[in-house]
Amino acid sequence: MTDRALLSHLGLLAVLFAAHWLLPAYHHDAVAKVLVLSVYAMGYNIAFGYTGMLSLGHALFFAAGLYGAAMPLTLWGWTGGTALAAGLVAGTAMAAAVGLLALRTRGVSFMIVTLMFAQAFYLTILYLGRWTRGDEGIVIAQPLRQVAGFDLSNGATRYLAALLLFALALLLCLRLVRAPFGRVMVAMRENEERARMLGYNPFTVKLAALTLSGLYSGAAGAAYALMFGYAGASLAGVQYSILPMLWVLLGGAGTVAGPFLGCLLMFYLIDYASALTSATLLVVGVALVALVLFAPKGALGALRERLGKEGRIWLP
Amino acid sequence: MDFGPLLLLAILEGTVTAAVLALTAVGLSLTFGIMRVVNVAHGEFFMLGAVLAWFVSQWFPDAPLLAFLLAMVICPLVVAGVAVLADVLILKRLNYEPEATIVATIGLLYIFQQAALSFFGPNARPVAPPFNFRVQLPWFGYSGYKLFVILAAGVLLLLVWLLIARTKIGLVMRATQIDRTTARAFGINVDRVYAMTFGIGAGLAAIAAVLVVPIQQAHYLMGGDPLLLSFIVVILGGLGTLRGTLIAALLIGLLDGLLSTAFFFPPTFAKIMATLLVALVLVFRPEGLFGRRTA
Amino acid sequence: MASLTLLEARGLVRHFGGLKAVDGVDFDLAEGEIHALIGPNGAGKTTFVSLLSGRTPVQSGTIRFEGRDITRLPAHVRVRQGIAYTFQITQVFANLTVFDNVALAVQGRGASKRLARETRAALDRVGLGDRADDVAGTLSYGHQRLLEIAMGLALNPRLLILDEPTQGLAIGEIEAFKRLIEGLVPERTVLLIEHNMDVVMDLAHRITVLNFGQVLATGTPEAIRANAAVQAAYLGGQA
Amino acid sequence: MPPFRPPISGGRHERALVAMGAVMLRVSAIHAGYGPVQVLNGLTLEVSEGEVLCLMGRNGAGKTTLLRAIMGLIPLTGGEVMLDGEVISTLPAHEVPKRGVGLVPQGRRLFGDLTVAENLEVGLMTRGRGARVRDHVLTLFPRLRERLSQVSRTLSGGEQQMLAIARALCLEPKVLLLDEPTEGLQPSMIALIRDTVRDLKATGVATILIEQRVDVALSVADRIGFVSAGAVAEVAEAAALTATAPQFQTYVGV
Repeated sequence: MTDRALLSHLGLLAVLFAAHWLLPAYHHDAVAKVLVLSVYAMGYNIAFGYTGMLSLGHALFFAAGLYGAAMPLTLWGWTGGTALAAGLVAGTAMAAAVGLLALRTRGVSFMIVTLMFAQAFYLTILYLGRWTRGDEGIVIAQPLRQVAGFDLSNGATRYLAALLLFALALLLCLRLVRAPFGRVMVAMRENEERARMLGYNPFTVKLAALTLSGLYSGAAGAAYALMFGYAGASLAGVQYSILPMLWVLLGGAGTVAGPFLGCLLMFYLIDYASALTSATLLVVGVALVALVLFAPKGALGALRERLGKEGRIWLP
Repeated sequence: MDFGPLLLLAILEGTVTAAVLALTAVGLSLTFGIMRVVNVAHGEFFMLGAVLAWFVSQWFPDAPLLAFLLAMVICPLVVAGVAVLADVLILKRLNYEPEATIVATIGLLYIFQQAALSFFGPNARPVAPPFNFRVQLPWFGYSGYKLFVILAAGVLLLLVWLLIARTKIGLVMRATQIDRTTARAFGINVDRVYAMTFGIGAGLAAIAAVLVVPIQQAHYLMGGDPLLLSFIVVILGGLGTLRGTLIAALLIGLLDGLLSTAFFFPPTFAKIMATLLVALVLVFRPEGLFGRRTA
Repeated sequence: MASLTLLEARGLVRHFGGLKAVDGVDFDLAEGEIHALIGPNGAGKTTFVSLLSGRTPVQSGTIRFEGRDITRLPAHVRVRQGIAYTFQITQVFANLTVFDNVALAVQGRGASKRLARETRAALDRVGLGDRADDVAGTLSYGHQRLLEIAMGLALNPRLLILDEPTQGLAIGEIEAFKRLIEGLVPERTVLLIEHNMDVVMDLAHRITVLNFGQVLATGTPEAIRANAAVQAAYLGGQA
Repeated sequence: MPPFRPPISGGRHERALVAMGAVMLRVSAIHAGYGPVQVLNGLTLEVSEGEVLCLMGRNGAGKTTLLRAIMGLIPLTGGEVMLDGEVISTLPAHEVPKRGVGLVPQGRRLFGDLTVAENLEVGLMTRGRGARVRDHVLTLFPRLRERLSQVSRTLSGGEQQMLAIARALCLEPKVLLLDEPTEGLQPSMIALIRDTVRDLKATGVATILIEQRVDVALSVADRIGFVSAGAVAEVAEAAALTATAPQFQTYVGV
């Protein structure tokens, strides 16, 4: 039996690979950014879409990856590869640490606790401006942005590197959600008490999922620093916790490819709006309200539901 | 200044902060307590009140007292109206499902904020105080308007308390808070109670903002701090308990006054500590510092 | 019937405010028996099995399972040790397929290789084999109850606790249910809360009657039927 | 009990002419449930002025769901409910009690943080009743008068049940719905509740009582309806039943 879900997602990757040669320069750069941010959104989706943890503090994990890579690179002269790894570890560790505390709560309290932790981290970045350069941010010079001999400041290299990271994240996510552990994550989302009475410890399951979510977020943050050469406090603010939620809701929470789709749509929607008005974030607000009212399952979620049994096969 | 006068000044400033914060936070506490709605857009109701107060002040540039009195009536009413619309058109249709409501109010936050940016512009604008006199204390003169703010907030909070504890409307609200299904079975129109509660909560934030604009300028991004501080106050006070909310507002306000006036403590550091403290309170004492522990 | 004691509870207490839901209960479960728990509404039956399964913490008293003290163990650990609980109000994962619902129970035992086979076996046992790919929420009420039982069985428990399993089932479904339960013993032990006296009298080897949070009587169906105190608890009047 | 059953009265004026025995509440073939789960399957019953209809049946048979459906708290998917000649099943939930349906919910569901007086006040507000009704209700339950300022959560179980009934009586209901009022109570308290229901009968209230205890049912009911699988399977005159009647075995399982 052919693995239709794998096929559909490999198809998406093939299209993105072909786009490397087809896209004009502006869109080539834009899609590279979308790919990196989609990894962040996929991380958010693991926590929210699959496991049901509504976090408002994911910017903390993203920023941990961002600064975890940018600071060693600029302050301590680490190489690109080690800095990337450091960012990844920072995001993961931060998620595990926050999870140990925040997962003692649930629902609305969990949301507020994660928001508070992220806010504290954001303020810390401002407070330690001597090293983090606060609002102004760290600009990483081109010579530092090398990983394993590849120059990530180069547009073409950057696109392919972003696609590689995205492909790894996408396939890992696909594998995860179809594995037994993915089933347990969904069980936590659907009915925690029932899952507990099947012998699963909700705390450890959710902690594992949140840590994994942190790994994705940290990887995206670290990659962002190296590829786009910038780490600033605005990327740690509450808006960067809300954006991945929006992307996931738009593309379809609990679908593997949804976060990418949502991120892509939203990126171009804001891009388009900025030509019309300075109040570009109005788009974010309207999109959020419209989504919860009219399309709570998002694009791919709605599609999957329409397709019924076929939908569950093609779009896990 | 010597320590004594400095301390007095810090307490005065802190009480002004506490008074405004208490009004704002009580609004948030009402919506959470009665509707179980976490209103992330609450700070924007505050901001809308402030921005509207500026518009009102422009109608009567030479009569700040008249403009102030008018704003005290118009702003909370308009903002409450906006809130009631938001409740009926959005929140009610979501069945007040917690996660959807949070996402929707985040959306509202951006909509209100960006609307203000479009109509009001990106600059901060001052509003003239309704009167200018200084009360001469032994060591320094102090703004009479700020003292008035404390008094006005106190009176308004007393009115809120009377409404909730002593009137039939309050009884209906409390019954709905405890058990909305049973409330319905006794003829209470829960939808109307919810719309009214959301309106009152938003109106309180707006009225706090009208009081504050002569001290602090109106700006389209000014909703963030009151939201965060109200959250802190409501959580520390125990979610949905009015008395706890008041105590916590006083505590946070005074602390803020002391930290920013009397001691040379970096305010960012104080904010970090306060934020972490609140997160830990929620983790280890979810019923708040002054809330009742329920079985 | 086996005479070894599988589970032993001593002096269990659980009060909610002023309500004495479980008030000093001693209880023994013999290995391989079908034991029914009956009593008027509000007698504390669900609270009592919640104490056994760990869903509700015990205020005082001890519970021993297979000789080990499990009083303080969290619920999910008790499930792993062989105490399965099925819910009174059907709580299947409504948005997952029937297969996934049962697979969740199977895979928790670490049976990764035989996951699909064991899942289908559990489904076949309750007669839901041909519904494996359906979304659980679309099943009829009776089928959801069966799915709930399949999930309990798939945990491969020593002790299966069923909370009002026949509630809402049609007459024909109840007959099938009885045959299913009879086939479980003596390899497993079954404790069921049940209001349908026909089911209780047909199935149970022993019956315990709770009233006001206390044990009113324990014995064979015949003995319980003849017990005056039990009659009084149900029919009212003075005992 | 009432041998004479006139046809349903058309309106207020007619009702004044018809004495005891007019049908007060008629439930016609209603279907209702929660989401995809159908609980009530064409349930039909009627209860007349001054009559006590007792409903018995196993857990899950649909008794509580029936009361929720009458109160408009869950939507009907079929059938209708008529109170005193008016269709009430199309009204919003909060309008139903205003027409005169008082509910004593299962588990009492008092407004626990409110005082006894405030709980009664909520009941009085439903139909705009005042001091006269309050006084009458407190005369029925003198224990509550002594505890008016006490927070209701702190009352004993029996007192809470009294308050739940008193709160419903503050509506001066035409129809009173009681959902297992004797659950978890001591015999003396059960006797008190039984007497209260009997007294109310004399005032012309139509009562639907859900009850698990056969003796209580037999001692207060005029008719007993046996509920099974979401419908009334059988209705019997209480006087014609004894505690050992086969219906109890079949439908209730004792």
